[in-house]
Amino acid sequence: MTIEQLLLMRHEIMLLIAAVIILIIELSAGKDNKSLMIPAAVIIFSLVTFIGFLPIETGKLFGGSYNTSDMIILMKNSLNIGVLIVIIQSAGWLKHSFENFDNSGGYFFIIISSVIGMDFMISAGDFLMFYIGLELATIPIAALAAVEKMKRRSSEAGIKLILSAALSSGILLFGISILYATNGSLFFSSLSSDNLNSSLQILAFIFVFTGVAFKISLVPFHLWTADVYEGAPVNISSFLSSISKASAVFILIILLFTVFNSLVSVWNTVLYYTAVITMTIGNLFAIRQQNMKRFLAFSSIAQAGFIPLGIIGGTQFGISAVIYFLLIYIFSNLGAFGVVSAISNATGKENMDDYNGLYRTNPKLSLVMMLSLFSLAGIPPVAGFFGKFFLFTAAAVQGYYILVFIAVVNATISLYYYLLVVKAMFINKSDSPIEFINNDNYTKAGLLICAIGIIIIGFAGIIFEFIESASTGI
Amino acid sequence: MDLILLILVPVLTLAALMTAGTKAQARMIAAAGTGVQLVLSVYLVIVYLMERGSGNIEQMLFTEKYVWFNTLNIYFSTGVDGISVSLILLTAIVTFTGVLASWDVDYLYKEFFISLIVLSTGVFGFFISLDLFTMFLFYELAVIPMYLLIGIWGSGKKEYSAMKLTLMLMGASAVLLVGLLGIYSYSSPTGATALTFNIIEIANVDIPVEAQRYFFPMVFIGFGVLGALFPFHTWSPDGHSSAPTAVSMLHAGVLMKMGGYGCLRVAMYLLPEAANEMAWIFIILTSISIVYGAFGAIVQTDLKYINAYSSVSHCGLVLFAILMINEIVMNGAVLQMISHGLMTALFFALIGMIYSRTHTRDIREMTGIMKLMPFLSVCYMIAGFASLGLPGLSGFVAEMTIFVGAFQNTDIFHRSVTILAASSIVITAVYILRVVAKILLGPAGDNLPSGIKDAVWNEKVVTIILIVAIAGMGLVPLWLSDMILNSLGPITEKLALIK
Amino acid sequence: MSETVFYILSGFIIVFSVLTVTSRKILRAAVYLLFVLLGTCGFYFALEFNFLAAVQLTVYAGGIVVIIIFSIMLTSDLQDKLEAVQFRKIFFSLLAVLIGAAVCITTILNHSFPQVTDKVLDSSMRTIGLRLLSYNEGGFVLPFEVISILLLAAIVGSIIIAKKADSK
Amino acid sequence: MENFLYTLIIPVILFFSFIFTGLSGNKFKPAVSGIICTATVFISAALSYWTAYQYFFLHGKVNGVYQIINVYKIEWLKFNETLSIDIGILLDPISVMMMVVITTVSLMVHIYSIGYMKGDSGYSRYFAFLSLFTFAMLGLVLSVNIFMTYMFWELVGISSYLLIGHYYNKPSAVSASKKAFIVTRFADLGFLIGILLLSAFAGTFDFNELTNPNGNAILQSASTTFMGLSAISWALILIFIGCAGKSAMFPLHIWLPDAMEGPTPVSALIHAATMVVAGVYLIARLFPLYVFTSPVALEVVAHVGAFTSLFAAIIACTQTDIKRVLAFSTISQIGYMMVSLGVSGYGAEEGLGYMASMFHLFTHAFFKALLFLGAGSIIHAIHTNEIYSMGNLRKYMPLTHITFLTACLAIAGIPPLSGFFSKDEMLVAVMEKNIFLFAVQYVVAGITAFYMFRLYFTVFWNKDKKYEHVPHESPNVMLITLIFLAVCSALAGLIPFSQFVSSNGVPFSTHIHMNIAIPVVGIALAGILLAYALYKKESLSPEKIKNSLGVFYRSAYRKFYIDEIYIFVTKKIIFNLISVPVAWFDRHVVDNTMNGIAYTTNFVSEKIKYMQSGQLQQYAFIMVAGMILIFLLTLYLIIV
Amino acid sequence: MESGVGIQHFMILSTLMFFIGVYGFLTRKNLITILLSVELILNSVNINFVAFNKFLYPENLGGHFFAMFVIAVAATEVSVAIAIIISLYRKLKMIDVENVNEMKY
Repeated sequence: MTIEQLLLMRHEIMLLIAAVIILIIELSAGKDNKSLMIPAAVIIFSLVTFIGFLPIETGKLFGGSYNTSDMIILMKNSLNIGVLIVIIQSAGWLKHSFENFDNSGGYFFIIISSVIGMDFMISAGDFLMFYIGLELATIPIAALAAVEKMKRRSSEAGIKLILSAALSSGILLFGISILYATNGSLFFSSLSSDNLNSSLQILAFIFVFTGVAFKISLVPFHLWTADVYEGAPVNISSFLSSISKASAVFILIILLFTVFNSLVSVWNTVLYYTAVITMTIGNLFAIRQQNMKRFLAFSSIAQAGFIPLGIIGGTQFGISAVIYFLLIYIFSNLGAFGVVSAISNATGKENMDDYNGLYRTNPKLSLVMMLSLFSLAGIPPVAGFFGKFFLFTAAAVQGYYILVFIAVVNATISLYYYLLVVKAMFINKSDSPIEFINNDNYTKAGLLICAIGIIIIGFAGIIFEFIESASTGI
Repeated sequence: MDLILLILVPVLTLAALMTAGTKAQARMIAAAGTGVQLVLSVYLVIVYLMERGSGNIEQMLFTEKYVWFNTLNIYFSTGVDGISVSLILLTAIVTFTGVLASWDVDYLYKEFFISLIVLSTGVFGFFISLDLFTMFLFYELAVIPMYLLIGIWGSGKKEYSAMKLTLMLMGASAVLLVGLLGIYSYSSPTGATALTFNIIEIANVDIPVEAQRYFFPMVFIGFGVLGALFPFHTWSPDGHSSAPTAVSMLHAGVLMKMGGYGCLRVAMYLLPEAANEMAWIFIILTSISIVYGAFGAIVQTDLKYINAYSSVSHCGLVLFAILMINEIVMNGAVLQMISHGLMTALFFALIGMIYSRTHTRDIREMTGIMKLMPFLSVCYMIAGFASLGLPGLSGFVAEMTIFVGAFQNTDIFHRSVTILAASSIVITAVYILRVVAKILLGPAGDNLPSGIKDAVWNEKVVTIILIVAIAGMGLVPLWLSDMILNSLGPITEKLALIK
Repeated sequence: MSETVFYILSGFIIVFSVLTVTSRKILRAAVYLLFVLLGTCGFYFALEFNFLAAVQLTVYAGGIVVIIIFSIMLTSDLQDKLEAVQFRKIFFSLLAVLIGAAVCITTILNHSFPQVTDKVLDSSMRTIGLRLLSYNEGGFVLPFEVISILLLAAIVGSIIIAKKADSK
Repeated sequence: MENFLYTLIIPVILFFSFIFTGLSGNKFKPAVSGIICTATVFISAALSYWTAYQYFFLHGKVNGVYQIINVYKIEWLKFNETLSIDIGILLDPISVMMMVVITTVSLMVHIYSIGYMKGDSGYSRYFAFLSLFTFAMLGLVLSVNIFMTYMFWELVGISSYLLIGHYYNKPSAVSASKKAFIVTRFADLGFLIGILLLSAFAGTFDFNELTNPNGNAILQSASTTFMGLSAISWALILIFIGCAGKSAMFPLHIWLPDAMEGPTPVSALIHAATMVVAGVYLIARLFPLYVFTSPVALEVVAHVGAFTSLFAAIIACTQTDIKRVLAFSTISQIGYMMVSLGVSGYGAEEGLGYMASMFHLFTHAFFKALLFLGAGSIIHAIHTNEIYSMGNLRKYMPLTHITFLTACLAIAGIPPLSGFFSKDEMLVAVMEKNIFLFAVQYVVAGITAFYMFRLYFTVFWNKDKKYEHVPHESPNVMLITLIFLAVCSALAGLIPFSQFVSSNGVPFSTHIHMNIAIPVVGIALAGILLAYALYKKESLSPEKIKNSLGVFYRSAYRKFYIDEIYIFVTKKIIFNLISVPVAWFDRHVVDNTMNGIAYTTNFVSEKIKYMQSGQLQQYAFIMVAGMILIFLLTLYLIIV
Repeated sequence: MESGVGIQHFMILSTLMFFIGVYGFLTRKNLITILLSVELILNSVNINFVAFNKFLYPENLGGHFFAMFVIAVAATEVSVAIAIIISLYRKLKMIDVENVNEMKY
C-alpha cells in the first residue's frame, strides 16, 4: 500500500490532521489564551473543505473496507460545507459564555471527529466500518449535547440522545448479525451480489433500517429528535438536524442500493409508508410548536419525510435529487438555525412570540430567516423549491402519484407553520421586540453563506448537473 | 423582441429598489421600472402585430430557449402568442397603475414595492413561459408575496385572510403540481424522446386518455382555484377585502388571470380528450360560480366584498368560457380576462381611494359622495358600467363573445347553462346599481369626515389610464380579438380533433 | 460443545438476564449483569474464541461493570429498592417484546442456514494479531485505527461534561 | 346610387358633442354646453331632413321599391367567418323616418331644455347625456346588425338611466333610475338570448340577411322545435320580451311611470317619443322574420299589446300625477302600435298594420312629446305634478293651453289632427284581422279620450288653486318648441305615410275608412264628454264614481299592484330567499369547510401531542413497536 | 459442533436475550439500569456474531472481530452515558428516567 493509495482517504486524513491541530492548539495554548482557537478552527476547516473539492482518484482500500466514488466524494464535500457553516456559526455560541469558550477546543475536536465518523461511514465497504463510523458520528455528539452543564435541558437532551442511540445501534447490530448469519460476509459488495430474499433477511433489513431511520428521524423512530434539539445547544441541534441527518440519508441510500438491492420491493413499500407518516406527523407536531428549536426539529422531521420520494423510484435521477435536496436542506436549515442561534445567544429568547416585530429591529436576520423558511417550504425562487420539485418529479416519473400528492399536500401544511414564523417577524407587532443585535463577524459570515447558498443553488442548473453526473456510482 | 427583457426589467427594478433610501426614491424607482415595463409591453404588442402582419404563422413568436436543468430537459423557454401578449399588456398596465395607486404607502414602503414587483415578475414570467416547470415556478413566485403584502399592509382581519389566501392557493398549486408532473411523466409515451416540460412539444404527443382523466381535474382545479372556481373561491372575498389597494388590483386584475390562462394553456391544450370528456363537471361548477358570485354580491355591505364576489362571478365566466370549447368562446374567455382585469383593477383602485378619504368601506355609511368627490364617483360609475357590460366598454365585448360562442354548442345542456350564465348580467346590474345608488347618489352624507378632497394627480393618472384602456378595448376590440383568435387555432384544433 | 453445556450456560444466561431487568435493587442488577457476561464468556471459551473471551472478561466484566457499579454507588442509595413499575408499562412492553421475539424466532426457525462448512476455525493469537494489523482483505487495521479516534473523542467528550462546571 | 356617406355624421357628431361636453365639464359656462349640444343636434336634424329628402324623393326608390341601403359597414368585432358585429348605417324607410323623428324631437327637447333647465346645477351634464342618448338612439335605428342594435339598445338604456337619475340628490329619482335600468336589463336578457338563438339558427347577425324574405335565415329556419314551438319562434318571442321591456309592455311596464322622476324634457324625449318605441321599431325591423317564420310570435305581440293598451288606459284614468297619466297613456299608445304590428301581414296592402303602426309611432312622437313638454311647462310654472293642485291654468298660460289642447285632441283621435289618421289606419288593420282585438282597441280609444280630457279639464279649467306664486307663461325658448310641435301634431297626419313606409318597401295608397272612422271619433267624443261632465261641470261627482267602483278603482289607482308584486319578488325572493341564503351558505358552509380542514388539522395536532410525552421509554416503546409493526406488515401482510 | 447444538439454538438464545434487554430498556426506572439493558442487547449481538463465525463461516474471523469492536464501542458508549448521567445527577439529585421529561409535546 502506497502513500498515493492512502491519499484516496484524503477527506478523512485532512479531517484527522485538522483534529490533531486543534488538539495541539488546545493543549499548547494557555488557559486564558484561547482566543486563537476559533479563527484557527475556521481557517483549518475552510482549508479542509477547499481541499476536499480538488479532483481526486476514486478506488478501494483496505481490501474493500473503504471505498470512494464520485458520489461519495460529493456527499463528503456536501457534509464538509455544512460543517464549515456550523463551525462558523458556533463562534457566537462559544464566545457567549466563558465556560463554552473554555471548551472550544474539545468542541471543535468532537465535531471534527464526528465528521470523520460520518466520512468513514459513507465510505464504508463493510458493516464493521459502517458501524464504527456510525458510532463515532453519534456518541461524541451526545456528549456535546449535554455540554451546557448549567442547563438541565441540555443534560436531558444528552441522555435521551445517547440512550436512544444505544438502543437503535443495538437494533442495528442485531440486524447486521442476522445478515452475517445468512451470508457470511460483512462486505457490501458480497452482500449485494447475493440474492437476499428470505424472510430472515427481510427481518435483518428491517433491523438495519430501524437503526438508520433513527438517525434520519423517520417516524416512528423520530421521537428523540424534538427533545434533543430543544435541549441541546443550538449549534449542536443544527449539526444533528442537518449534517448528521444528511450523512444518515447518504448511507441509507448506499445500503439500499448495494446491500438490499434485491429487496427493492420490500424497501419501496416500507419507505412509502414511512414517508407518508413522517411528513404528516412531523407537520402535525410542528404546527403547534412555540419553541423555535423544537419547531425546527419537527420541521426537520417533516423534511425527512420527503427524502424517500427520491429514493423510492430507485433511479439515478432520484438519487441525485435526494443529494441535491439535502445540500439545499443543509443550507436552509443551517440558515434558520443560525438565526435562532444568533438571537438565542444575544437574548436567550427562543420562542416564536419573542420574534414578534423582529423585522423592524433586525431586518437582516429576519430576511435570512425568511429565505431559509421559504426554502424549507419549497417556495420559489429560493433553492428549496428546486429541491422539492425534483424529488417530486423523481417520484412522479416512477408513477407514485398518490405519494406525490400526499407530499405536496404536506408541503402546503408545512408552509402554514413556516408562514407563522414569517408572520411573527414581519406582521405581528410587539411592545418589546428583540433589540437590535450586533452580531459578530462569524455569525454574519455564516448567515451570509447560507443566504447565498439558498439563492444560488436553485438557479444554478450547473450544480444539479454536477450532482447528476457524479451520482453514477451506484 | 427579447422576451427575457420582461423578466430583466423587474429584476433590475428590484435591485434598484434595494438601494433606495427615501420613500420618494422608492416610489419613483418602482414607477419608473413598471413604466418601462409598460412601454416594453406596448412595444411587444406592436412588434407582435407587425410580425404577424408580415406573415409569420409560427404558433409562438420570439421564442428563446435557455438550457437550465439539462438532465430533466428543463429549459427556460419563452415565447408568446396573441393570448399571452394581450395578458402581458394587461399585467403591465395593472402593475403600473398599481404602483401609482400605492403612492402614499408609508409603512415599510421599500419592502412594499419590492414585494409588489416580485409579484409582477412572477406574473410576467408565467405568461412568457413555454415550459411547465418555469410556469409553475413563476406561478408560486407570484402567489407568495401576496402573503406579506396582505399581512403587513392589509386591513381588517388581514392575518387570517392572508393565511387563508396563501394556503388555499398553495394548496391548489400542490394539486396542480401533481397534475403537471403527471403530464411530464407521460410526455414521452413511446420513450423515443426524453421527457419534457415544454408545452409545445407535449402538445404534439398523445397522452393516454386514462392518464388524462386523472390529471385533467388536477390541473384544472389547480389553476381553477386561482380563478375562483366554486367551491374553492372563499379565499377571494377575504383576501381582497383585507389587501391593500394595489394588491387587490394586481390580484384580482392579474393574478386571477393566471388561473384562466393556465386552464386554457395547460389543462385544455395538453389534455384535450379528458377536457372534452370532463368539461361538463366543471361547466356546472363554473355556472354555479357565475350565478352564485353574483347573488353573493347583492347582499354584501363592504365595497371590497361586493367586488370580490363580482370577481368570482366574472372569473367564473372565464373558466366557463374556456370549457365551452370553441374558438369564439375561448376568444371570449381571454377577452374577459383582460376586460375583467382592467375593470376590477379600476374598481379596487377607486375603492382604495374612496376608503382613504371616508375611512369606511361600508356602503351603509356612505351616501352622496358624488357631491364630495365627483371625479372618483364618475370613474366608479364608469367602472360599474363596464362591469355590467355596457357597450363601448370592455365588459360588453368580452361577455358577448362568450355568450355568442357558448351558444354555438348545439346541445341543450350547453345552451341552458349559457342562458343561466347570461342571466348573471342582470344580477350584475342589480348589485352594481345598488352600490351606485347607495353610495354615489342621494343626498350627501353628513357622517363622513369633513374636508374630503377629490382625486389628486396620481389617482387621476391611475383611473384615466385604466378607463382609457377599458374604453379603448370596448370601442375598438377588433385588433385585440383578432390577435387572440389567431392564436387560438392550435388549441381549438387539438380539442376539435378529439371531438 | 455438548448440548448439556449449552443448555446449562444458556439457562444461566437467560435467568440472570431476566433478573437483571427485573431486580429492584440496582446493585444486584449490576451483579446479575456481570453473571450474564460471565456466562457469555463461557460460551466464547466453549467456541474456542479464547482471545475474545479474555477481552470480554477484562473489558466488559472488569471495566464496564466496574464503572457501572461505581456510578451506582455514586448516584444511588444501595439500600433503596426501585419503585415498582406500573402494570400498564409492563404489560405493553411485554406484549411488544413477546410479539417481537415470536416473530424473530419463527422466522429463524423457518430459515434454512447454509450447511456448516468443514473449514476449520483458526483463532489463534497469531492469526488475530496478523489480521488486526493487516490492511488487505480480511484485515482490520482500519477499524482498529478508527476506533481509537472514537475512544479519544469519547474521552474528550466525557471530560468536557465531567469537568467542574464553575471553573472560574 | 347617391352616396349617403354623410349620414355618418348624424350620429357621430352627437357622440363627439357628448365627449366634449362631458369631459370639459364645468370648464365652460353651463350655457355654452347647452348651445354646443343644441347646435350639434341641429346639424344632425338638418342632415337627417336632407337625408330623408334624398332617400324618399331622389335616390331611395328603385323600380318603385324603397331599397335597403347599407351606407357604411365595418366589422367591429369578429366572432367567426359568418358571425360578426358590424357597425354601420342602414337606410330604409323606417330608419330614415325614425331618424327624422329622433332628431326633430331631440332638437325640440334641446331647445326647450335651454329654458327649462336654466339654473340647474347639472346643466352641462344634462346636455351631455341628452347628446349621448340621441346618439345612442340614432345608432339603434340605423344599425345594420342585430348585435349593433343590441349595443345601442344598451347604451340607450344607460343614458336613460343617467337622465332619469339626473336629480341624483332625490332618493326617489335614484331608485326610479335604478328600477328602470334593471327592469329593462332583465328584458334585454331576453333580447340577448333571442339574438343568440337566432344566430345559432340563422348563422348571421346581419339585418340584410336576417330580414331578406328569400334569405337563408328565413327559408331554413323553423327546423328545430322546443316545447311545441319552433326554435325561431322562441327566439322571436324572447326578442319581443326585450322589446316589451324597452317599450313598457305589460308586465314589464312598471319602470316607465317611475321614470317620470327625471326632468320633464327627458320624459318627452325618451319616455314618450323615442326610446320607448324602440321595441316597436325593432319588431318592425325584424318584421319579415316574424311574419314568415313565426306567426305565433306575432300573435303574442298583438295580444300583449292589446292587453297592455287597455290595462294602461284604465290606470291612466285614476292617476293624479300629470306625468304619470301621460306615462300610462304612452304605454297604452305603444300597446296600440304593437297590436297593429301584430296583426299585420307582409306586403303593401297586406302590411297595412305595419304601416299604420309606424305611422302612429310617427305621429305619437310629436303629440306625446308636445304633451310632455306642455306638462313640463306647467310644472315649470307651478312646481308640482299633482293635477288636483292645478286649475284654471288657461288664464295664466294661454299658449301652453292651446298647444296642450291640440295634443289632447290629436291623441284622442279627433280629425283632422294627426292622431286621427294613424289611429284610423291601425284600427282598420286590426279590424281586418281580429275582431276581438278591434273591440279592445275601440274601447281603449274611448278611454284615451276620457283620461286625456280629464287631465285637460282639471288642469286648465276649473277654479284657481292656491299657488305659491302666480303662474307665468314659460320663456319663449320653450314656447317655440311647443308651437312647433303643435304644428307637427296637427299636420303630421296629412302626410301620405303609406307612400313612404310599407313592410316590403313598395309604396301604396290608403284612404279614410269611414265605417271605422266615424265610430271611433264617436267614442272619442263620448270620452271627452264624459270627462267634461265629470271634471269640468262636475255634474257627476268623480268621488261617487270612485266609491261605486270600489275595489276596482283602488286597484287601478295602485296600478293593479304590479309594483308590489315586483317588490315582493325582488325583495323577498331574490334578496331574502336567494341572495341572503347564498351569502350565508358561502360564509358558513363553503368557507367553514375550508376553515374546517384547518381546524381539523389543528385538532388532530393537539390530540396526538401525547405521543411526544417527554418519556424516553415511551419513545423507545414506540420505536420498538413501530419496528415490530413493520415486521408484521412486511412479513405477513404485504410480501407473503 | 459434534453435538446437536445448532446455529438456531444460539440464535434463539440471543434473540431472547435481545428482547429481554429491550424489555429492560422499556421498563426500568433507573437510568443506569437502562444502561444495563443496553449492555444485554449488545451482548446478545456478540453471541450471535461469535456463534455464526464459529458454526457457519469459520474460514474468516469477521464475526469475531466484529464482536471485539462491539465490546470496545460498548465501553465508549457506557463511559459517555455515565458521564452524562452523573452530570444530570448533579443537577437533579436523582436519575429516575421518568423525571427526565422537562421537554415534551
